Amino acid sequence: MILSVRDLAVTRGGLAILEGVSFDLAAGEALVLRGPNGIGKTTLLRSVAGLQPPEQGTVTGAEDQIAYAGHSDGLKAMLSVTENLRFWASVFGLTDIESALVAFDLTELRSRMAGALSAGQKRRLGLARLMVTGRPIWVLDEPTVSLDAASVALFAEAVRTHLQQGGSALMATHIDLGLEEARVLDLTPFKAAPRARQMDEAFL
Amino acid sequence: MILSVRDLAVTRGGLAILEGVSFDLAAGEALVLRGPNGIGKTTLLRSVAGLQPPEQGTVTGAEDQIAYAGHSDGLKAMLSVTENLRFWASVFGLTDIESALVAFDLTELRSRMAGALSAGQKRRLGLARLMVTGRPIWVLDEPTVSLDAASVALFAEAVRTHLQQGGSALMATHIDLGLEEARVLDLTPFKAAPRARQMDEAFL
Amino acid sequence: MMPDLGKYAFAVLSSYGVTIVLLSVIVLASVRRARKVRAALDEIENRRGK
Amino acid sequence: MRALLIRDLMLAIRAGGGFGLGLAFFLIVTVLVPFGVGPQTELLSRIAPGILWIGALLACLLSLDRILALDWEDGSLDLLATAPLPMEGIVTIKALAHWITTGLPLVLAAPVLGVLLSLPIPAYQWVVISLAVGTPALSVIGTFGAALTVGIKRGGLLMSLLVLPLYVPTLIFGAEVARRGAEGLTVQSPLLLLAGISFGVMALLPFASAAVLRINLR
Amino acid sequence: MRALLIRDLMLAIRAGGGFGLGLAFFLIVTVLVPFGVGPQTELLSRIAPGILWIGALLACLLSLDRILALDWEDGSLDLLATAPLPMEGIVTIKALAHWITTGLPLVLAAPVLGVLLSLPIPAYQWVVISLAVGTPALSVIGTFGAALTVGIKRGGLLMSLLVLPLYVPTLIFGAEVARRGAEGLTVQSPLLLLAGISFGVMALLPFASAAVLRINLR
Amino acid sequence: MSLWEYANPVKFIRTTDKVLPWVWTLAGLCLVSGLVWGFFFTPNDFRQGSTVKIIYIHVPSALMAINAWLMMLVASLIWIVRRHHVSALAARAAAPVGAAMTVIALATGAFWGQPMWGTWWAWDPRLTSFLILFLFYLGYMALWEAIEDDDTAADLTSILCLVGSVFAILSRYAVNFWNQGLHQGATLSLDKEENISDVFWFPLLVCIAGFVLLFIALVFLRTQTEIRARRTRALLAREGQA
Ligand code: HEM
Ligand SMILES: Nc1ncnc2c1ncn2[C@@H]1O[C@H](COP(=O)(O)OP(=O)(O)OP(=O)(O)O)[C@@H](O)[C@H]1O
Ligand SMILES: Nc1ncnc2c1ncn2[C@@H]1O[C@H](COP(=O)(O)OP(=O)(O)OP(=O)(O)O)[C@@H](O)[C@H]1O
Ligand SMILES: [Mg+2]
Ligand SMILES: [Mg+2]
Repeated sequence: MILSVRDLAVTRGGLAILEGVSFDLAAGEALVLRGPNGIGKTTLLRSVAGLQPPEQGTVTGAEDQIAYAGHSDGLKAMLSVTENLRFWASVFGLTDIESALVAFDLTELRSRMAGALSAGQKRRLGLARLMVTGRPIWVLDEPTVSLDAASVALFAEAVRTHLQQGGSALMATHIDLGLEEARVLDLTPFKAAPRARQMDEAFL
Repeated sequence: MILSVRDLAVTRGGLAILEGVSFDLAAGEALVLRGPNGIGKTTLLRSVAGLQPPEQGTVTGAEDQIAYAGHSDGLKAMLSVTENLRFWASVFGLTDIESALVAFDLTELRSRMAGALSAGQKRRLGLARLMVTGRPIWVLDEPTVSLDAASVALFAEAVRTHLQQGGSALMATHIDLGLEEARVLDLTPFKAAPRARQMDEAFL
Repeated sequence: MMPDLGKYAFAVLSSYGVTIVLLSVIVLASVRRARKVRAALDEIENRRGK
Repeated sequence: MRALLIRDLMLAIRAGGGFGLGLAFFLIVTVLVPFGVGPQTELLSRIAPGILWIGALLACLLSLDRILALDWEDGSLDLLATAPLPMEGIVTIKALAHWITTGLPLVLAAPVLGVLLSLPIPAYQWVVISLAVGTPALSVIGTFGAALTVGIKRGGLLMSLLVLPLYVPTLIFGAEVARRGAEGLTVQSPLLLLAGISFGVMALLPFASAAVLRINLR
Repeated sequence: MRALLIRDLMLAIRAGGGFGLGLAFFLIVTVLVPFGVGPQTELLSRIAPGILWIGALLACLLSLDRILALDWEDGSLDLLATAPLPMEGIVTIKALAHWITTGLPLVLAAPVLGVLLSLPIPAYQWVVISLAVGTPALSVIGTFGAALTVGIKRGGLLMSLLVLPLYVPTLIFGAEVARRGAEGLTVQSPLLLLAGISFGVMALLPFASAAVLRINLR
Repeated sequence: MSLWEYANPVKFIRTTDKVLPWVWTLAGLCLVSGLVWGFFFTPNDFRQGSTVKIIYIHVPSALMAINAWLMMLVASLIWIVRRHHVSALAARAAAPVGAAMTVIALATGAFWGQPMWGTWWAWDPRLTSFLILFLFYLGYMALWEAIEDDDTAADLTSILCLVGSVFAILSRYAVNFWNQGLHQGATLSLDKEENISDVFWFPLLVCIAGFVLLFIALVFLRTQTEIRARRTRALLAREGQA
C-alpha cells in the first residue's frame, strides 16, 4: 500500500498554487507538510483526497484508501458524541466506536451534544472519526489546532498505533504534532510560478 | 486603566465551570490563560468581555474598553479584506486601516474576498480587526490558531506595540504566542467543584 | 407621413417603443462591454509586448 | 451606525439572500397561484389583493432569518455587542436594512405582479399604498422575532411560528385596505389602523428587540 | 446508506428545520389565506385545492436548502464524498430523507388543513392522493436544485429561482387532480401524468444531481 | 478542414471579425426596412385595425426567444461532449439576448392583448409557457453569474440547460393540458394553406430575417467578448495578478 504523488500541480480560484510536487508515502510512514500560510497545503491535501481534480500530475493508490479531515470537523451540533461517531462508522461499514472514544478520551463526554463541546473537545471528536473509518491513509489538515498538550499526546499516540498497524498519514501543520519520527516536506520550493491554468491555455 | 477580576465564577450549559478566579491586568501588561481543553477559558473570556454575565464575582474596568476576538473571526465571506476591516473601523469610529493591513501583512490580499483566503490568512484578518478598534484591552481566544511562524511573530509584534502604547492583553492559548514577557495564569486550580448554579439552588 | 393608427395608437406605438428600447439596450450593452473588455485585453497584451 | 447599514445593504446585494430573495419569492408565489387555483380571470382578480399581501408577507417572513442569524453564526454579533453602538440602534438599523432590501422592492414590484393576477384597475394604487404603509411594520416585528430566536438551533421554524401571530393584525388591515380599494369602497379606517400599527410598532418594538437580543447573547 | 438516512431523519427531528419547518410553513400559508382573501366560504372552497397544493410546494421549496447546504458548510459533504458511497446513492437518500421529513407530513396534514379552507368533501381524498403521488417528485427535483447551488454564496435565492420552473408541471397536474376531484370530474388523465412525472423524475434526475454535485465539490 | 477548427478561440475571433461587419449591416438593413415597411406601408387589418403592425415585432421576437434557447441547448451539448470552450461561452453569450427577446415578445404580446382580448395578461398556454421560458433564462443567467470558476460554471449551466429543456417541453405540454388557448394558432406553418395575406407576409419575413441576423451578430460579438475576458484573466493569472 503506497500512496505516490507525481509532479502534482494544483490550482485554486483560477490561479496556479503549487506545481511539481512529488512524494511517496509507504505503509507505516508519516509525512508532515509544512509551509507558510497560503502556500497551498489545504489545496494539496484536497487534491490528494480526490476532492479536487489536480491540474497536472497523478495521485496513485489513493482511491478508496483515504480518510480525510479538513479545517472543519463535519460534526452535527445536534447529535451526541456517540451518535456522530456511530454515523461515520456505519458509513464506512464498521461498528466499533469504543476504542476511538477511549483513544481520544471522549468517554466522559459520550452523551454530550457535539454543539456543547469546547473547541478542543470538538477537534478530538473530529479526529476520533478517523479511527472508525478503517481507511489506511489518513490525510489531515492541521489536526492539532486548539488541542492542549495532553490531547496532542493522545493524537500522536493514535497516529503511532495507526502506523504500526501498517497505516500511513499525511498531515499539514504549523505546530508540533509530537511525532518526531515523521518525515517533513516543506512546500515552499514548489510554489507555482505565476501562470494560467491549463484549461485557460487555449485562450493564450 | 486596570482591568480587575475578583472571585469570578462562570457557568456553561447550567453547570459551574470555574470559580474563585481573580487577577489584575495593568496597562502595558499581557496575561496568558492556560489550562487543558474544556477547563473554561472561552467561557471566562466571554464573561470578561461582558458577553455573558458571571455567576459570581466582579469584573471592573471592562466597560467599553475591550476588543474581543473569539474562536470565529466575524468575517463576511462576500466582503473584501478592506471592506471587512473598514466596516469594523467605522463601527469603532476610526478610519485608518492601512497600518493594520501592514502590521498583519495583508496589503497584497486587500481586494480579495474574505471567503477566498486560506485558514491562516483569515485568522490574520481577524486579528487585524483588533487594531482598528482603538480599544485598550484586547481579549483574545486562541489568537494564533492556524498561523505560521512568521505570522505568529507579526502577532507578537502587534501585541508588543499595543502594550507599549499603554494597552493590555488577555489571551487564552495552548501554543506558544512568541510573548515571553507575558504573565501566565493556569486555570486548572480554579476548576469548580461539581455543583448547581446559584439560580438553581432554590430547587435544592 | 405618420400612418393613421386609430384607437390602437397606444398599443402599437408602445410595442414599437418597447422593442426599440430593449433592442438598443441589449445592443449598446453588448457593444460597450465588448469595447471595455477589448481595451483591457489590449492594455495587457501591449504591456507584455514591451 | 451608517457603516452597519451600508455593510448590511452591501451584503444583501452581493451575497444575494436579502435583496433578491424576497422579491423572487414574491414572484414565485404570484406565478404559482394561477397554476394552483386555475386560470379563470374572474376568480383570480377576486383573490388578487389578498394573494399579493400574503406573498409580500411570506417574502418578509422568509428573509427574516438573515437579519441576525448570519451575524450570529460567524461571530459578528458578539463583536457588535462589544462595540460602542447601542443595541437599540443595532436592531433598528437591521430592521431598516431589511425593509430597504425586502419591503421596498416588494412595494415596487406589486403593481407588475398585479397584472399577472388580473388585479382590478382601482386596486393598484391601494395595494401599493397599503404595502408601503404596512411592510415597515413587518420588518420591525420580524426583527423582534429574529432577536428572540437568534442562536437557537431550530431557529427558523420557531421564528416563523412566533412571528406569524404578530403579523396577523398587519395582514388583516393591509389586505382589507387592498380589498376595499379593489371594490371601490372607502378605505379610510383600515388604512388609519394600519398606519397606527406601523408607527406604534416602530416606536416601541426596538426596545423589546434590544432587550431580547442582550439576553440571547449571554 | 441506511446510516445516512437515519442520521438525516434524526437531525431533521432534533435540529428542527426539516421536520417541523415544512409543516409549519404549510400551516402558515393555509392560515393566512383566509385573512388575506377574506372569509367567504364559497370563495375559499373554490380555491382550497389549489392553495393546499401551493402551500405544499412552498413548504418543500423552503426546506430544500437544508438537504445539502448544512452538510456542505460543516464539511460533512467533503467527508461523505470520500466515503465508500456512490454519489447517486447519496443524493437519492437525501431526497428520500427530505420526502419523509417534509413531503409525507404534508400529505398527512393536508386533510386537516383542508377543513380550515372549507375544502369540499369529495376533494379530500384527491388532495391526499395527488400530494402523495406528487411530493416525491418535488423532493427529487429539489435535490437537483440543491446540488446545483451547493456552495454558492447566494445559494438560497438562486435555488428557488432555478427550481421554480422545474416545479411547474408537477404543480399543474397535481392541482388539476385536486381541483377536478373537488368538482367531481374524472381525474384519471392528470393523475396518470402526475405519476408519470414522478416516476420519470425519480428514475433519471438522481444521475443529473450526482453529476452536478461532483462538479460542485471539486 | 473540420468545422471544429472554429472552436479554437483565436480562430473564432479572427473569422467572426471578418464576418461581423456584414452581419451587422445586413441585420440593420433588414430590421430598419422591415420595421419601416411594416409600420408605415402596410394596411390595417379589417378586424384588428392597426394592431396588426405589432406582428412585425411580436412574431420574430417570439421565434428568436425559442430559437435562442435551442441554440444554447446545442452549444451546451457540444461543450459536454467535446469540451470546446467557445461553445460554452457562446451559450453564455446567447442567454441575455434570448432573455431580451422573451421580454420583447411578452411586452408586445401584452400591448396587443389589451385591445384584442381586453386584458394585458391571460393564462393562455402559449403566454404561460413563455413566462416559464423567461424564468428559465433568468435562472440560467443567474447561475452563470454566481459561480466563480469558469469551467465549473460551464459544466453546471450545461446540465441545467439540458434538464431545463426537458422540463420546458414538459411544461408546455402541461400548460396546454391545463388551459384552453386564447392565442393564435400557427399561421406561419407552410403546410397549411395561405391564411395570412402577402401584404403582411413579406414585411414579416424581412423582419424575421432582421431579428435572426441581429441575434447572430449579437451572439458573435458577445462570444468574442467572453473569449477576450477569459483571455484577459488567463494573462493576468500568468503574470501572477488577479
Ligand atoms: C403576453 C402575451 C403574448 C405572448 C407571450 C405571446 C407569445 C407568442 C409566441 C410564443 C408566439 C409563437 C411563435 C411561434 O411559436 O412561432 C406568438 C405568435 C403569435 N402571436 Fe403572440 N403572444 C402574446 C400575445 C398575443 C396577442 C394579444 C396576439 C394577437 C391577438 C398575438 C398574436 C400572435 C400571432 C398572430 C402570432 C403568430 C402565430 C404564428 O404564426 O405562429 N399574440 N406569440
Ligand atoms: N477563490 C480564491 N481565489 C484566489 N485565491 C484563492 C482562492 N481561494 C484560496 N486562494 C488562495 O490559495 C492559496 C492556497 O490556499 P490554502 O488554503 O491551500 O493554503 P494553506 O496552505 O492551507 O494555508 P493555511 O496554512 O493558512 O491554512 C492561498 O494563498 C489563498 O489565498
Ligand atoms: N451547553 C453546554 N452544556 C454543558 N457543558 C457545556 C456546554 N457548553 C460547554 N460546556 C462545557 O463547558 C466547558 C468549558 O468550555 P470552554 O469552551 O470554555 O472551554 P475552553 O477552555 O475554551 O476549551 P478549549 O481549549 O477546548 O477551547 C467544557 O468542558 C464544555 O464541555
Ligand atoms: Mg489550510
Ligand atoms: Mg475555547
